[in-house]
Amino acid sequence: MKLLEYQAKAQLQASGIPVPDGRVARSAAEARAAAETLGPVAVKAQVPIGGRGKAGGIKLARTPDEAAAAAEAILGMELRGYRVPAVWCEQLLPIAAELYCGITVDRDRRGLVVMLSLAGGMEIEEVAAQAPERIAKLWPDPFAGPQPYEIRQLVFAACRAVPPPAAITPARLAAQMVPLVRALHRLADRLDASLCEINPLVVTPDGRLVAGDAKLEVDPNAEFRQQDLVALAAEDGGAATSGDDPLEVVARERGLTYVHLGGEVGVIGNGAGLVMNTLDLVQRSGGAAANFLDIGGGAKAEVVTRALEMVLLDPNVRGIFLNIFGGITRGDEVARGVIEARDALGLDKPLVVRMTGTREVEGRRLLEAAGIAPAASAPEAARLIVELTRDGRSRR
Amino acid sequence: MKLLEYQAKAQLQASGIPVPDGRVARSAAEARAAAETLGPVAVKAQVPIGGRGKAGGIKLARTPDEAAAAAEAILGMELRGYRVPAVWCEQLLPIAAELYCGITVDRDRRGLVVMLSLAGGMEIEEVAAQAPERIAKLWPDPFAGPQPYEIRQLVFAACRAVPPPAAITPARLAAQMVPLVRALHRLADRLDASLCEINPLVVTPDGRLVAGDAKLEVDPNAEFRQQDLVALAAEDGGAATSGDDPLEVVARERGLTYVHLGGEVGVIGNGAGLVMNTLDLVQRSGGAAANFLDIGGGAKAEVVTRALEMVLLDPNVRGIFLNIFGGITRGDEVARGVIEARDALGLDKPLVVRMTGTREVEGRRLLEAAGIAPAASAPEAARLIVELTRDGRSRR
Amino acid sequence: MSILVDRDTRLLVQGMTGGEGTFHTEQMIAYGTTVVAGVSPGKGGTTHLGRPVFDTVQDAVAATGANTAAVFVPPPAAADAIMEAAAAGVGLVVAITEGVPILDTIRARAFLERRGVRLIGPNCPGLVSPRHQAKVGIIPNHISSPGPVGIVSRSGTLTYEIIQGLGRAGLGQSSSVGIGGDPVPGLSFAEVVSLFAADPETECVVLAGEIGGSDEERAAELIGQGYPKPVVAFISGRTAPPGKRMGHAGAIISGTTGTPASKVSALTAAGAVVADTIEEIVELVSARLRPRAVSGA
Amino acid sequence: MSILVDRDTRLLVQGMTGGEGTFHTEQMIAYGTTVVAGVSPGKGGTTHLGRPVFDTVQDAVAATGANTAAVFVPPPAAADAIMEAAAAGVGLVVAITEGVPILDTIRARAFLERRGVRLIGPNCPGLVSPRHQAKVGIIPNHISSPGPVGIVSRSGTLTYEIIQGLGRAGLGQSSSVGIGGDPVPGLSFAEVVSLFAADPETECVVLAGEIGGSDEERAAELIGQGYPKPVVAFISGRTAPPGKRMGHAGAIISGTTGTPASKVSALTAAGAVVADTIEEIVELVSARLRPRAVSGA
Repeated sequence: MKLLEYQAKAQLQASGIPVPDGRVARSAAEARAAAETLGPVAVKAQVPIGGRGKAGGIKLARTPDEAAAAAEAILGMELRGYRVPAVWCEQLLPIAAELYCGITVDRDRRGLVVMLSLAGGMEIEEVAAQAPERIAKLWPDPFAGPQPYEIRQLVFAACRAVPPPAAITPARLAAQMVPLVRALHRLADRLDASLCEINPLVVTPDGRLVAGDAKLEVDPNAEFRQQDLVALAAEDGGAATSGDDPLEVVARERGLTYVHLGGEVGVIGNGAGLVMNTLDLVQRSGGAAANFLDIGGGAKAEVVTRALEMVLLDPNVRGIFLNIFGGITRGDEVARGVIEARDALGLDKPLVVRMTGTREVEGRRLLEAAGIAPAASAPEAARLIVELTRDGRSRR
Repeated sequence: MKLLEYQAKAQLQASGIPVPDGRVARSAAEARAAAETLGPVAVKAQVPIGGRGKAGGIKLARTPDEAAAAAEAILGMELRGYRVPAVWCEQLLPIAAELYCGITVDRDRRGLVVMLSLAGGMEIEEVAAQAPERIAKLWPDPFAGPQPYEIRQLVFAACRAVPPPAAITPARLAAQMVPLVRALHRLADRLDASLCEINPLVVTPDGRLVAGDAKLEVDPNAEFRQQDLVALAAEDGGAATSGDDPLEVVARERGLTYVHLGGEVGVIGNGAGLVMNTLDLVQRSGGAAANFLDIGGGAKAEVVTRALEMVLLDPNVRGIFLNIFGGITRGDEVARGVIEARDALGLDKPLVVRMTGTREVEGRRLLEAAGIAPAASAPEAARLIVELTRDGRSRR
Repeated sequence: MSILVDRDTRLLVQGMTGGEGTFHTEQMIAYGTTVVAGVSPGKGGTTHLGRPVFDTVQDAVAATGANTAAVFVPPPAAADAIMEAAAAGVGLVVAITEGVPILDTIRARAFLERRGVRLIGPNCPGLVSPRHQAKVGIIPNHISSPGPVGIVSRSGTLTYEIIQGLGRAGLGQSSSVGIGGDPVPGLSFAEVVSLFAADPETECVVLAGEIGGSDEERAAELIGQGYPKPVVAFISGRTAPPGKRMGHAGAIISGTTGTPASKVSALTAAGAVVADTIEEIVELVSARLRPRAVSGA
Repeated sequence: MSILVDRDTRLLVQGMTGGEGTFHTEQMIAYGTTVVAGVSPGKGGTTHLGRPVFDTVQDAVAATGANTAAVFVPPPAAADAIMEAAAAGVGLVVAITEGVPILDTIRARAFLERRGVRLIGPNCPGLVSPRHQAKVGIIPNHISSPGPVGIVSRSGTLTYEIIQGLGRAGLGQSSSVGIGGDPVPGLSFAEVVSLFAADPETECVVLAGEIGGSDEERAAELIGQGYPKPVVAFISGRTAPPGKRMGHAGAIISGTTGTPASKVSALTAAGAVVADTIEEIVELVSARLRPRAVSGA
């Protein structure tokens, strides 16, 4: 779950991190009013993607009229699939330098990593690829969080890698970064953020730090205890998700782990590894998967029903491959879901079920009793569903 | 620095710990108004001492008239030296049982300790002395804080030591204690509390936990970063300190570590150990110390001046023993302070200075040049000041 | 003696009285695992599935000498349960729970590492050592059989596929370990591969990885330093859509690792053979265990 | 070789460029301590008192091989400085700073304990080993002399008194250690007493305690288990007013320990002699070091 810039900046500000003064506007009139209060502003499209400036989603406005015109142009435009529901009108910052500061999960180090580079701004990814030594890193203790001395070490290391601008000394940078990084880390911790990023972190000509942009992504596993953020992300008409694939939006609302791929074989399985492998099998058999849908471990009959319904929403789907290897998921439960869904939905497309593992015998018995013959193996099932969807015949 | 009950309860409530509904009243009229809103109330004197009930500082009031009368009786009364500036009118709680829950510093274990006993209430100190095994303890990791499983262990241990009342099962108690203890620990951590105590922690007949009373003491070393609390404690006309010895109140305002003892020899020294030993020396020589005053390490001339001024505020003081062993404190600085103070104050009482350690030679030279002969040793100085104050002769 | 569980394993099950806990504890008992206790706060003193239930892991360990814990508690309490087990003195914690917040896992993992306690999972199927009739987790009972193949896999269901595929070819397993699919797992590929190196029961290792992260690359580094046993690897998700990018930070951290190509080339360079399908895994393992039969075919 | 500091001590001073830091670093250099570096964030690359100054302890250790740190930074940053030194790899941190919040000290202490780094202080005068001309802290230079007495004390100024008293009687010290007056100190009486037990330079130990806490009682437990050297103890504050009570919790925690009587009786029972005055400390130490002279007197 991603927050929009203005939402993320509100979180930063509440944590004591300086952000530019700004207002959200959902119409040209609101943008004009904002500029009347704020003076010259940047009008920024509120969509959860990077590179908005290059894509035309950020315009500078010196007057209220210009702000209204910029909002008029940006609101409703589509940026990489996202329709812009709102703009953030923000006071222009005098910029002496752009730094990068981010906290994210470092899988290799099994913890959060704090990154700081004096070569921030748009090109940080290139810096990361070409000259990773220009980015200083800190891996805080997961209980203690980053200590002031660690942050000072980070800052002095970053200043050795890239000399600081004239506007700020390393000592002054360190003095400001200590509370900033601690606040950012507390924020990540409190909000279960898997990403908390300020880029650029602007150094003003008088040596202050201000968050020029902000990204905040919340761990989906933690949504149960981040209901405020879930509600926030849903505000603005679900702004953060409105540009996604419509099928994926529906899937998310239904609580399903679904990725739309565009082929004709609907794929459902339990476990990400197994579903990915199922996609591989379909491709090897000459087919193209319509989607990835993982019903996870321990799925009940009702989840299987919802999964089948979901896959069938895709009009391109010509048949479904259900691949279940029961561990925590039980064959009988899955079978019940399949039968219920088929009956309820009046399923008229080919369905190939491959089922093995826990309660396999009970599950197969149920399926067979309901007239659905399970396939002998996953590769065989893949060959079968590709064959069935290629010529359009129904298996029933 | 101690907070009053109503201040501590406000902190608990802000942390999500249930407290009874209540109002502060500083007049009978305010107490009446509170009772009109709250119904039957307990009217509780707001002074930072325990055992207020036994001392007559808590009265129950069934009607607004009774509340007004109770406030009338309690406001302004003196409880163990504290004049009551305000009462806390609090809705009466139905009580099934009284528990004890407190967090404080355990010097032996070098960290905070969380204590829980199902034998809470007024007699907890007796329980501690007679049957300490009835109090369950938890020593949380100083970085991680108490974990839910540790709190459950604490609760189940406490329930083994003292069977829980019928109103609550161990499991239900654990479910409520996990967030309560975590909140209390976070509060202690955030407020630099050396004591955070709920006694009684009331179990209502329907099995809820409510803080019946609350104590919160703040580490004086942390006041520099707890300015909000310092301001809070000073509210209510400095309610938390108004009952103290007037000389001690003045000393605190002047930033001095001073304890009034009542004898005739003013004692000033650097370092608590040395000052305590100086008190011992004065007693051994047959005198009685007027006070304990530790000017601490690295004291400057100006602090010495303030210390001398402070000691002389006590009309019983007949002479002063200044005992300095310089480490971080320098003899020349102390000597300058002594001379300045003597001249500024027109000191006409005996002053015995014993000075050795860092910059001893320079300090002695300054003192001698100003006509103050330093004593050869601390025991000699003690004998001398006792002799001088006994017969009232001035050394000058 | 096996790598992690065997006849000396004395298992306690956290969340045993819940639905999943009950079902899988029955399965583990049926498989032969020595299950000595359940832990459910508030149910201390009762009995479930013929085993005593305790309020805390501390109590369970004190009363039963449990040395291994299986965690079936729901995500909000899972990390706490993991730490509780470690603090109570068990040597191995197997966390089955799926959906644990990553910051919880990070803390629990660090907590266990400091105490020298091993963690498998979370979001994992657990492990089974068929010769020792010891299973901790949810790998279906009927698919495993004793034999010389050590399996380590990120994916639960793929683990089952591989076990079943090997079984159909008459190849049993020394131990099968599902390390879990979360970004931050407990035991890593490299750690389990190390255990297999020293395990006399294991003659050939199957490593089943996935796109994302660089744990497979780390295991490849280890294997490249002269691993004593043949390794057959498999990377799933080769045709899967690239995962959502985690802002700039994801790119900065992951660099060029994490792609299927990166993993396959690292493993190949290290001397592992990489299979394209599960069927191929079985063929390659067979060839390595019976080189004469294959070269003579 | 001494107990904690000697000619191999390579000291860095945190906060060296401040007023107190400058004064006492000069004193330590004058005493003969090998001061190799100062640390002041933002002053890296400069020189102070002829020593290089670094931005971080990490840099200072890397450049100078410092193995001991003295902390003179103000209270708000003191605990962080202590942890910084420990994380950078020094083996001993001596924190002079007075007024450190107790929760800060608790965390810093735990941090150092986990890393096996020794902490003395905070709110302490430090320590001096005269034979080795090694001093870390603020004990005045001119009062100490080499000899057989090991001193450990909570109070800075009382430490000086005892050193001076012994010195006037011609008795020098092996090491004098002020462990600090805060409720939660780094090294305890018992730990320093243990070090003295193993120190061939120490023939007699002076333990100078205070009212409050039960560290003296803990040391008595150790001494009671067969301590190899005579111990002369002293408890100050016997006529001091009882400290302010910390609510119920203070009473619950302290029980009956902490009073002068408790300390004196524990130490006496353990075989230590307890002096009533500093003069008596000197007499008792003399008697123990020259038993014949006393018995013949």
